[in-house]
Amino acid sequence: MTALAAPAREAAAARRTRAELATDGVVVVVVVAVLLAGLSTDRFVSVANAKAILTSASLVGVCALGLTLIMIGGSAVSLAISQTVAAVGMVFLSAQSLGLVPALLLAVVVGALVTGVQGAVVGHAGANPVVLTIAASFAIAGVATGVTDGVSVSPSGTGYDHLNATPAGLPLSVYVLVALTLGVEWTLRRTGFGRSLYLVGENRRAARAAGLAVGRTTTLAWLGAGALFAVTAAFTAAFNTSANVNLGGTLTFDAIAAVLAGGTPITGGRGSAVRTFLGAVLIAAVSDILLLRGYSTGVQVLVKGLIVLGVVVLVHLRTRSRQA
Amino acid sequence: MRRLRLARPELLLPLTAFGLTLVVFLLTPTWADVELSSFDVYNTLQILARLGPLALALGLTMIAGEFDLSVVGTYALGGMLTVQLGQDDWRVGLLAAVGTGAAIGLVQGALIAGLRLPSMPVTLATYIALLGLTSALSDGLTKTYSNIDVTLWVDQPVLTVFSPRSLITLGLFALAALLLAGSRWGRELRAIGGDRRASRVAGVRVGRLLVATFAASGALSGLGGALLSFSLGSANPDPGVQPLILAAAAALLGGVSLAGGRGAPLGLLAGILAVALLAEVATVAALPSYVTQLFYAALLGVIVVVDAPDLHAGVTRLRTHLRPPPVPPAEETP
Amino acid sequence: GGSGDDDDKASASGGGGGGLDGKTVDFVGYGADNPWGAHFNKVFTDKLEGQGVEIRDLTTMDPGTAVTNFNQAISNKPDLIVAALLDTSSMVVPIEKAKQAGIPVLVFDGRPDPSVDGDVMQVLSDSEALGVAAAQNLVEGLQAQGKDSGDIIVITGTKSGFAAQDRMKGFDAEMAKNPSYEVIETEDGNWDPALTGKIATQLIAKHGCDGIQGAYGMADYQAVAIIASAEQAGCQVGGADGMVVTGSNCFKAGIEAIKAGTLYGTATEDPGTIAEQTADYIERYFNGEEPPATEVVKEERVTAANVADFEAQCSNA
Amino acid sequence: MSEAPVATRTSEGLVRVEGLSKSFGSTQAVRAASFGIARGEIHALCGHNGAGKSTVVKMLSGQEAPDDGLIRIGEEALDLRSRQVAQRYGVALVDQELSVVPSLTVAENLMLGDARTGWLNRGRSSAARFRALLDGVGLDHVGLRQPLSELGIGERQLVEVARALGQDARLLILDEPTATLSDVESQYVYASVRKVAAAGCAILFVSHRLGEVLDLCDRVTVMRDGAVVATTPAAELTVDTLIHQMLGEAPQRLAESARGQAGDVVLDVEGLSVPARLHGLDLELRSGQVYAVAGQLGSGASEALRALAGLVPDATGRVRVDGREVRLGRSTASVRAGVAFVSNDRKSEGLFLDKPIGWNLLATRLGALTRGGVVVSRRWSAALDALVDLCGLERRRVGHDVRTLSGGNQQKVFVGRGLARDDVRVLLLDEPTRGVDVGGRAAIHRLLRDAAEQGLAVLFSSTELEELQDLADVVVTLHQGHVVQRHDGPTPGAVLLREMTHGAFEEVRR
Ligand SMILES: Nc1ncnc2c1ncn2[C@@H]1O[C@H](COP(=O)(O)OP(=O)(O)OP(=O)(O)O)[C@@H](O)[C@H]1O
Ligand SMILES: Nc1ncnc2c1ncn2[C@@H]1O[C@H](COP(=O)(O)OP(=O)(O)OP(=O)(O)O)[C@@H](O)[C@H]1O
Ligand SMILES: [Mg+2]
Ligand SMILES: [Mg+2]
Repeated sequence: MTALAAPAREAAAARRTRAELATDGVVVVVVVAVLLAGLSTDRFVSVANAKAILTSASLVGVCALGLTLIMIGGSAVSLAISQTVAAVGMVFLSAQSLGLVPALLLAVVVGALVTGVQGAVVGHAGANPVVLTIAASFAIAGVATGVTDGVSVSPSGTGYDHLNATPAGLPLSVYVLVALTLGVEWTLRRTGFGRSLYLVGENRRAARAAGLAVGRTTTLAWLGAGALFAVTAAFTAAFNTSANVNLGGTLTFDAIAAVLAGGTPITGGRGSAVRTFLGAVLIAAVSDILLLRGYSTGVQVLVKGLIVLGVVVLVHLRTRSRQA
Repeated sequence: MRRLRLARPELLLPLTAFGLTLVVFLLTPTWADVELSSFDVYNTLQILARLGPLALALGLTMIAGEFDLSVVGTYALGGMLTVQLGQDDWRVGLLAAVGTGAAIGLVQGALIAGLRLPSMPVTLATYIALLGLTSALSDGLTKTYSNIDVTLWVDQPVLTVFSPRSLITLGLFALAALLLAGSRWGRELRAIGGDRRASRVAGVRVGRLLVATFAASGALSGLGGALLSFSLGSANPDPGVQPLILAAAAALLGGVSLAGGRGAPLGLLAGILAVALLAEVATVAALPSYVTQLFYAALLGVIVVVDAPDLHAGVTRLRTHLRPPPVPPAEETP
Repeated sequence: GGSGDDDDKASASGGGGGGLDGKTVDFVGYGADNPWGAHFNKVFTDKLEGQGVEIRDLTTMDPGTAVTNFNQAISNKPDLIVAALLDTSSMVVPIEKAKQAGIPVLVFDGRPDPSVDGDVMQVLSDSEALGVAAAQNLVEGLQAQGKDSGDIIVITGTKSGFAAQDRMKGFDAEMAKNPSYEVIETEDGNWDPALTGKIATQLIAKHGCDGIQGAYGMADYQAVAIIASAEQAGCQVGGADGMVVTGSNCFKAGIEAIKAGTLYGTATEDPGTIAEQTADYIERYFNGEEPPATEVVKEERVTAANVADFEAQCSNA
Repeated sequence: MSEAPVATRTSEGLVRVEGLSKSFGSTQAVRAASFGIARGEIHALCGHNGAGKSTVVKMLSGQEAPDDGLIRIGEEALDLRSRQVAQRYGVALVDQELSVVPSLTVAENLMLGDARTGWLNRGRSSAARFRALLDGVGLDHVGLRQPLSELGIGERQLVEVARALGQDARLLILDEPTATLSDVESQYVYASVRKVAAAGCAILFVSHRLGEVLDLCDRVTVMRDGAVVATTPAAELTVDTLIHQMLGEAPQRLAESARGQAGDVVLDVEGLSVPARLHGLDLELRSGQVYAVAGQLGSGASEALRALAGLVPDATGRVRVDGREVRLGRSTASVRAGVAFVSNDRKSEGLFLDKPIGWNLLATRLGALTRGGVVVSRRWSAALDALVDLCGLERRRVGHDVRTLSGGNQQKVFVGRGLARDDVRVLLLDEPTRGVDVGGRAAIHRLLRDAAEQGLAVLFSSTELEELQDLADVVVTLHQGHVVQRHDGPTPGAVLLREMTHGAFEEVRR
């Protein structure tokens, strides 16, 4: 009580610290730099290019939303995203004969289950998520290869093509990304599940002692993540019209990069869907600028890595300044 | 109260893993239609040489409570630099790989220690960036190393089962074991892995130690890449994630705890030998690659689940509920 | 087992008659996690095992593991090693070791490094012909639309492999014959459909629908990804005035696209055909027929005109 | 009250801090603090929670750089940039937070940061010295090669004390070294500290146990809100005057009349056991009264609370809340039955340090604040306002992260989490006022008393006699996992102490 009455605490509390201002400054400078680089790049500023950026952010973005749930819940990352997407993509295409909606539902259920099981092990048993998902990636790829003999799965119907629709000139996946971003953000902010997830992510032991359902919350987060991976899988499979174990490509690291570039710390307890969305768009925009300026894939990947590194450092400095 | 030293996980796990895989290896002829020969030992050691430096690099940082995902990036870059700069003189290539690796480790270590950043996101970002850099350096192409004498030399059989490459790798493990067991480095490495804040308060030079560990990790990965390039006579800009996964499996089998603070180089060696033996069994028995994949999945899955802290609680709870409550010892009742 | 101490056996021309029964083949092919490899392995293994050949499966998609496996194969002293070269240069030394150990080696699909060209038997797919076919498809398609000139984008397979390099060699040579058509972009799609789609989306945004008249996706699944990107960007594909897209090794998805009119054409290099021919080569070799050191699989250009003929052949992967 | 005349064993000042200041962001933790410690002097540093004691300690031990001011040891003004530099100048430290590494052995822990242990490991050369150190703090039953993780929390604390003692320091700083220790164990620490002081070392001793401060120390420096109020010879102080210096007012103890009337049975425990730690605890808790389980470290008192909270997987026994059986071993089951638990480890098993005060207070009652899984803002803010007032926290600060509070105020948030909840029937608290100042302690005691009167069963554990006597209506003493005695109503401290330290064995014999 005495401590709380200390006069020094009073005013300054709401003021921003110098470190916060500095990190904000850096962010502003970077955004301006990206904009300038974009403006000075031929054809960057065009409706078509904006559409292209959103399109290329959309599939990674939906995956990254799922990973955001996992990361906020304190289970670091899943390294099995690519393989999950590939396997679910196969399921989606081979279920086309049932019709689009049943196939989509089936895909979401399979994705949620495959990922949810891992989440249950992480949540209830406290297994290390990084190693567990490495194991899962091997298992999923192995089973998928074993079942299909490595042969690409072709669609058993044509319903999937609706996912390639472009209402008002924008691919459906962009609308889906925006809708899901808002949905996930709302869930995180407004529901009891969202708040428990932040608490579990920040301090698992404390959450358990406080009587929060740690295992259930974690499992739910992973189930949600799996469902979101499945949405990406359906769109990717529909886009490629065939699926094999390599369908997921580099999605795992792309999604991690997007979440981290959005400023969600890997240690959990913080983060938001909107930030992840922005992270995905930032990476897509920078890659786009580099591509338009004629840089090779290697340089694009290099810059992606540096962006992630920069954001990680900035976010950390900012959080620490808040703790001080 | 004192438990047997052997029963401690940093010894028990690697010894069990090595023992079991050795038995599996020796029993291969009974279930697969093959003969074992000294070449199989040679090949096992070649696999060890390929993964050993990575496992050691990863293991050291894991003991310190960090996780250096960038090892594979450094490995790729080291291999590429070796090939591109070492065409005329292998020493230049080797030096470039090891030096660059150490420098990358130094920078990462300084970032992580100086700003007290978690290592996972930093090394992940570095990993992505290094793969990009390697690919940019080579234009995305595999580069050939034309000094075939070096290629032949590093893999020539020595004493039937060894090669210079595997001997170098074994030497690295011996050196690390000596350093960690014989100096305060080992103790302090485990200390900062076990409780960073407490070590700092106790007066351990946490920052310096972390930077040195990451530098060592980088140098080892660079060296691993260089040795691989010498051996393959080429450098591939993207080695994939398989080396990382096997190195991580080796480190975990080697008794290193994911939570940090536990592990020793000789345990790591046993762990990597176990993984190499398994890989050799898969090769000798000609298992299809997806079966091998499933096998590694099962192995890692078992390790990580057995290591899972809350599972122990669950098992204890279950056991307690299945058992009738113990009668309090009569003689102690007041 | 050792590598270098059996030189006296080396000169024997391993096959030398005697038929296939009981012969051992160590097979260091592509892993089954690659669809092309999966189908190849199935056809190849079924055919030879049916005739009593014992095949040891050392397949993998990891170049480093491939070297280890190849060395293992040498120590197993089979009658023949059959290998695919994931990484051409890293296989040079192993091939030389096999030669010293007197074990014959057959390389399929992609060619070996020139330094060991004479030391192995080869059943190759004709990558240059595939590139030529792709260029012919584009030129033919554009001319059919009445366009005398046009801008073309290319998204390749992994640039570090000979397969992609050789295809580009053939493609560039053929395009050079028609200088009015210009290749304006060449990007590395890494044999990855998702990456290819992403790059295509950006390239289309960069140049606009009317800035690109033709596109080459090095494998059908890449060409299909380009088509999907173009359609999502609102560009017309195929038909009287749309973008002309070609692939160059046929997959089921490609055949479907040709039938749908969005893919102008492709070329064979389907795994089944090469597997058949490789197995056939081995039969002839073990039967002492001394086949030529290098055989090239005949590659066929596929367009809407002849797609029916290739539908079955191309629909296995 | 300016600085009192120095009355020390030697008059020479060895350590002096002059005008030391330190701010964290907008919080000024220490303002221009000055005091001196003589060679051979045991100097106490007292003050309410958040007064800035630990911050002074951190600056003296090289963990934080002062914003302003000087630190002199001997005649030199020092720049203590890091722990290593401070150690080189002879500053040894027992931190407020337990600072030993569980994954190392006892001997390895003693070696950490020890300048005399060189770069090379030379076998057993230091074994004899370490053995003597351990024996000196009463750890003669502990082996040097035993992993620290096998020791209890009090034993670990003693290992840390032994490490600091072994560094032959010029200045030895102990920041609440006895907070986790029982009175018996604390005696070892006092004896060791006296011995080191007698050898000429200057000692800075931080504690909230005012009795021990006055017994042990030569002079007392009191801080309030970051500033030094006074430095006074201990002989001139009584507990009351010391409290007056610290708070500027005398705290109210709960009056005898405030003792509660027993209501219905809320919690009924039969034969609660944990293998090797707790043997057959029977307990009946009624509403309106505050109960305590008392015992030294390792007595099983903590274990009993943790078992009731569902945090001990191998606990057995029969537990009923309001007559309904509770399954042990699962925290969610206990919570559902209406058990709330406040652990003794608020950092790692308590608070969400990087979340706002509001989130921390409401974390345990998310269910009541949501409808159909969606948080109802109105309920959220209403519940928050009520709690903040109840706990005596400032409304203005509810949005701030808990990390920014002092230890005592963090503890209030922690306790507050279990209060004013419809679904809670039993409140379990392990050392509810650990590290809390006198004022905060009285406030927390009042909260608990009120909770009991509202019909909750309140059970806490403590090792401190004063707290047991102040707060508990019923005290159950434990020794080595067995119940010794149940006391209803006021009990002499000497009786409690004897039972806690020696069990019932001797009594039976007598
Ligand atoms: N790292 C930090 N960041 C922000 N504020 C801090 C930090 N450390 C201490 N403070 C603040 O400085 C003030 C003094 O804290 P300090 O820990 O020195 O108090 P104390 O006297 O040791 O209290 P206690 O008796 O509770 O341990 C408190 O208000 C605390 O909230
Ligand atoms: N891991 C363990 N295995 C076996 N016995 C243990 C273990 N940990 C502690 N003990 C023993 O169990 C008994 C109870 O230990 P514990 O420290 O939990 O008591 P406590 O409830 O915390 O006591 P206090 O009330 O003083 O806090 C002690 O005798 C201790 O030595
Ligand atoms: Mg303090
Ligand atoms: Mg206790």
